[in-house]
Amino acid sequence: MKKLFALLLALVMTLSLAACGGDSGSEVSDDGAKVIKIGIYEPSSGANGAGGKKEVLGIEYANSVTPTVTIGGEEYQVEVVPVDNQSENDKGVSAAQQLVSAGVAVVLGSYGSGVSMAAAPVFEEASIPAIGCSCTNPGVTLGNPYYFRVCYLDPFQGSVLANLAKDEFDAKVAYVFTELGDDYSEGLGEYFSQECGRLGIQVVADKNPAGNTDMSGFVNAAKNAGADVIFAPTSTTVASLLIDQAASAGIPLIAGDTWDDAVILQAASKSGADVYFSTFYDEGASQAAADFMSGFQSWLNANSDKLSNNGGTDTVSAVSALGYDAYMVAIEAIKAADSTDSATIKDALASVTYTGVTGDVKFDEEGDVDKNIIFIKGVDTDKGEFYSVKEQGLNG
Amino acid sequence: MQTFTQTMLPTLLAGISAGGQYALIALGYTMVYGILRLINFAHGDIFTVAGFVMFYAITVMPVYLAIPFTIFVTVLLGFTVERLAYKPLRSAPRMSVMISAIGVSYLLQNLMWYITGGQPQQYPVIPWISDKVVILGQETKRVTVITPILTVVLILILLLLIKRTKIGLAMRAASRDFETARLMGVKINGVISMTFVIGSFLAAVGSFLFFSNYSTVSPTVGTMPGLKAFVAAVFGGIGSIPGAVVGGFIIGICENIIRALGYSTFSDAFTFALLILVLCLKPTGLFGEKLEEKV
Amino acid sequence: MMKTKNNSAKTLLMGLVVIAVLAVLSVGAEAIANSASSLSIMLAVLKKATVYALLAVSMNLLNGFTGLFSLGQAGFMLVGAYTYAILTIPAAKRAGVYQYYDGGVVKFSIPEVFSGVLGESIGPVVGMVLTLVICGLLAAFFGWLIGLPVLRLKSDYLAIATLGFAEIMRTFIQFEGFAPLTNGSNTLRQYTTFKHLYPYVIVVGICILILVLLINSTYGRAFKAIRDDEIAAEAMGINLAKHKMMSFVISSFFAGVGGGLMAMYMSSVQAKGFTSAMTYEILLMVVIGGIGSISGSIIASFLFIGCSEWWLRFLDDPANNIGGLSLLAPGFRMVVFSVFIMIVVLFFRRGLMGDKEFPDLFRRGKRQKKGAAGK
Amino acid sequence: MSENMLKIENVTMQFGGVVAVDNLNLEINKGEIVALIGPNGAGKTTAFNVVTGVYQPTNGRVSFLGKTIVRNHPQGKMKKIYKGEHPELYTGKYKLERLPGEGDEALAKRREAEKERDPNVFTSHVLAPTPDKITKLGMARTFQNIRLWKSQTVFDNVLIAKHCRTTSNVFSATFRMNRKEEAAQREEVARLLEIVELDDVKDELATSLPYGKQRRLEIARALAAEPKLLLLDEPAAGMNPQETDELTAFIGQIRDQFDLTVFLIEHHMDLVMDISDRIYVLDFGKLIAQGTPAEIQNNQRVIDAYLGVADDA
Repeated sequence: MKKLFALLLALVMTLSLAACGGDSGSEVSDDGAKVIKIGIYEPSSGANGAGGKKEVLGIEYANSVTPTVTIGGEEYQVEVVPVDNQSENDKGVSAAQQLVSAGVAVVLGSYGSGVSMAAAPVFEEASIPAIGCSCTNPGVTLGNPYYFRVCYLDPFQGSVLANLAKDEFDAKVAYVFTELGDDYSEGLGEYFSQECGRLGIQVVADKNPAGNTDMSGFVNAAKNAGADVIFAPTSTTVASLLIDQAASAGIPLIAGDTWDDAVILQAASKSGADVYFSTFYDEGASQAAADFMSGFQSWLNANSDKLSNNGGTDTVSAVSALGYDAYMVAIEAIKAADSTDSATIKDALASVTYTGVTGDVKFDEEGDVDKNIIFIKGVDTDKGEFYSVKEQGLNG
Repeated sequence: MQTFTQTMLPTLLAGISAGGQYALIALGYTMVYGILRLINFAHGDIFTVAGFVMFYAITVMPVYLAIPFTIFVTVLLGFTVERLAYKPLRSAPRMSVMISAIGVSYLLQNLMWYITGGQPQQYPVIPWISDKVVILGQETKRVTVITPILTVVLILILLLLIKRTKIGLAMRAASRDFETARLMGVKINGVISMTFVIGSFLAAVGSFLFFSNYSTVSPTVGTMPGLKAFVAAVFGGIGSIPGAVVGGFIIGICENIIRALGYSTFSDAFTFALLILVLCLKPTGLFGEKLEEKV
Repeated sequence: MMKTKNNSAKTLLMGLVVIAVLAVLSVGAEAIANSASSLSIMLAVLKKATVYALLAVSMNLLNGFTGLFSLGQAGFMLVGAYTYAILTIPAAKRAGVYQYYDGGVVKFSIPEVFSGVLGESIGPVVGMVLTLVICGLLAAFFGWLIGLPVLRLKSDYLAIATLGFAEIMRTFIQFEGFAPLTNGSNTLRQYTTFKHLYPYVIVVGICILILVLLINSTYGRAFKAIRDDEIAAEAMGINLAKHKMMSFVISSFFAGVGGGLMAMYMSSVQAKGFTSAMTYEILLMVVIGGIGSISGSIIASFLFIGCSEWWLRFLDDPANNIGGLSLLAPGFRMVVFSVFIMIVVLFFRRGLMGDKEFPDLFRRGKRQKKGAAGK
Repeated sequence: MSENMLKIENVTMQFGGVVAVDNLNLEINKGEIVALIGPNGAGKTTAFNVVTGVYQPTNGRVSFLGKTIVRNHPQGKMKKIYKGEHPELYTGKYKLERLPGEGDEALAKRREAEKERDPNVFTSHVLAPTPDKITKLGMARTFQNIRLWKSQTVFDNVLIAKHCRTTSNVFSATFRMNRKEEAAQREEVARLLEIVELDDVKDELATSLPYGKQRRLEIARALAAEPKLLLLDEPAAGMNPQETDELTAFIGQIRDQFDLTVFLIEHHMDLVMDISDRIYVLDFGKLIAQGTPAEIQNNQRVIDAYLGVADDA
């Protein structure tokens, strides 16, 4: 019995080896059209699974809008290859390698800076350029020549949010609540606190240990510290736990880009919470943005699977917009390179300019975009929808 | 007094409330351990499943049906897990059963990811217990106040069940000596199933209280409370019902005090350090019985 | 006949030959993997599985050979991984990595120091290997420290205490106060790593060879005696405290080395990744391979990593759905995988190899033949 | 006068409120075979466990080869609930009484002699070594319910017992720098297995042996630890008369061959009467008789203990 079992396993192993050998980066699709592959390196499980899926949706929508690209006078079909990095660094490396195996020309993603940094050496080794959508940690592009990104960075975001606290709430004391062990959260908290120091806002900081679900203690601490605002750059999971508690204490909440998510709407609706967050995208900012929203929503509503991946609503998340822009930038670069060779595309990326739904994209030498305004949105708890508050920049 | 109600009272309330929830989950661990000598690693996940079942149930039925339905499904799940994953290993070494429990936990988590897509879900509002009440000038949810009371009531009922009924007698016999109890005509499998049924029932009740307070269900949300409840069970002396309750409250309150003092980084570490300390000083916990191996 | 003779010298030699052969094979495998980009995933899987083989064997030393049910593996790996990363980030890149802490408190990189002394070609390698040894030593030190109180505990209490220890380690790494050293919650990256597969194979091969030699030595036999019957072992003069500690510290050492290699493989480390789930995975590998079988652990780690990271990935892709059922969706792979594990745990309780080793499979056949001839 | 091998003085073992061994005093001299008998539950195995370090006695002292190895006095909660005798003897309150007509010099000499045997005789020092330490001093035992290492072969079971005599450390053993020692040990084990006539099954799993051979193997394993005193806990349990006879001869044989002293617990009276030089009888934890086999056979209290006394009241 046992031998049979072992034999069976060996068989499975060999077969799958053969199978994997078979589908090597075929450049011709079933209907004879030439194909270029774009890899989607995103989590669809793990801590960031929900956010990752929304980013994937934006990319898939972009793919449905622009399914082909012309290279060297020939029309190429663009095939997106998604892979799940499970929001974990050690799983991410093999996921990235999987994309390399699949023969992709460009990679988009990931939601979560940690996994992006983990995969950077893999992409560099294979000379495949990667375009981050919403990974805001400076470390993603810093020293990684093959990593680009279409969003702003945490130092800028943190400073802007501190300015928001000053301008909107005239804050004297800010309670900074971050997630222990999460580099995004702690990094953004750090930049916020630094700017607060410059603006003369007193900072009281605290951290939530991973897996803790009891937020009442922290809200009490904020109250006792006399905080005017709570700055909580956390994941949506922690956010929805926190919102309820903060609402009962009556302290306004400020958060980073992760809060632009339907989950926040659900959590904040009817709670009376005062929620503000920074985001990458505002449908009212330009015609392109408005078009994106209507197009994306009708695309979502036409497909129940996609809708459920978006959390069952057609609320547009900023990460979807970033995913869309990243895809479009990749297409522009492929056009500019006029080649399917990833190294050539990487060189072309450096000089691409593109006006996307989240703003203008032009990469600097680190591979970052220069965005000097951040959209601030709030939650209308009665209507259960987001509304634009303002565009916030830095003061002086 | 003013400072007490402002700073200490909310902390204590949160601590007692958390403690009550830990206690309810800890009972599931401690009862199973008492009889099977098994750390049921899957218990925290069963608790999470209860949260999801309630979330889905409320979309198709009214609250007064959804609550019993959730309890029923959770109990059924506990029963099934025991039958499928633990019963076949009855004669196997203890380590195998524990590994099976870890496997079940792994499977349940992955299943929840697959089914829910990993979206954190907003827990439905259960009327009355989610209402706001004011205690000594502090506004809080009614569930915070109810949790410790309900916990104590449930435990008293449980103790009565164990001390006064025939199945309770059978449980006590089985926890003393499996083989002898079997020889004396105790239906061991029935008793074990009953233990899992009661444990899962308490986990379901715990999930109502827990999620009403913390409002979001995600596949891994039960892991930490589960682990801490287990620590509470060990702390109080695993196998002992009053021990689990005392352990739950002590850990809940300590944690919140530490957080209030501004050392939240170490609140989890403290719980585990406390565990190691207790195990070293009194390896069988506060109320645990000493088991000597016969030579 | 074999047992009464002292054939240990042969074991050592055989082991070295096997490692050499595997190293050559891995160079070949790498060449194959590089020949077509579609096979590059194979390289990542082989690297990771090689590292996990060491982790699984080191856990097996405790759980399988000494009968100590410990769940602290992730904690020791964490120590190893951080030690490695902290000591090997090139000095020039430290400012970028420790972006909030002025480049951190450690200002040198061991591979760089050695390349200064021994030259560019072998210096870094010596430095990296030496750093791996330091990883092991540090993890072993923590093993000793935690072993003092917890090793007196019996099976499940030990399990939960070591699990708790791993959580405590994680908290301390993330603690703000140590951040100039550990970079707090932030990722450590851009450190020096092995680029090819064969150094992994050689390092892991040597570590496993040492473990095999240990297990077949008089001390290894004493460990097995403790596993089989503690009371009898103590009555026959085996000092329980000393031998359990020895096994625990040695296992921690190799878990630390494994952690260092893991850091290399991941090319970035962050404390939040080293959770109890990681320990459970390694435990499951040990169980699938067979508790008490080194070759089982090695085979299982390759199968486990291969399945979870490569062969089953197609299950996650809705595009592969056949017929009207839309079962295949993200997450389905892990469901299938965990069902598969449950089947092994429940119905193949002794795992792939039981407590046999790979050579035993042939040896047993021989013995049976001999027995038949005798009759 | 023959050399003293084991001396148990005032040993009381109390579990909670139950006194399992009550003020036991016995002595075994070098080369003797001494049996400890008594009805079930008399505390025989408990006495063994105290001697071998498995239990720490509540009170009393055990010396081995003229040196104290175990000593204790009631402590903590036990101070209050102690039911045995001489609670003061090992608490440091012990004083040497002057014997009638004894001079100062003789007293001092006696004092020195006591100190020689137990340096802590006038203190409350507690000695409670773990069983392995006691085994290393030269004592080895077998178990009532056989405790072989189940997954190990017959050969390895005996070889592992040699581990406590290895001089190599873990590094030299791992890197095979102890080849000579290991080879010598293996040779010795092979010789031992020949003596106990188990060499033909040496590669079998220990648990696959028939019961009688498992008992023999346990004795061989104990011998491998190179003991001076061998403790056998019901070695003939479950054996038929023929096997018992063989065992009787075997015990005598190894005593002579290995220059052993043997202390055994046994229920088979034939065996006990055949080979014992002296017999101690325990009942309800108390020593009720001691003497040669002939004396014990005719002791009324022993007969009563075994057969039960008619209750007149």
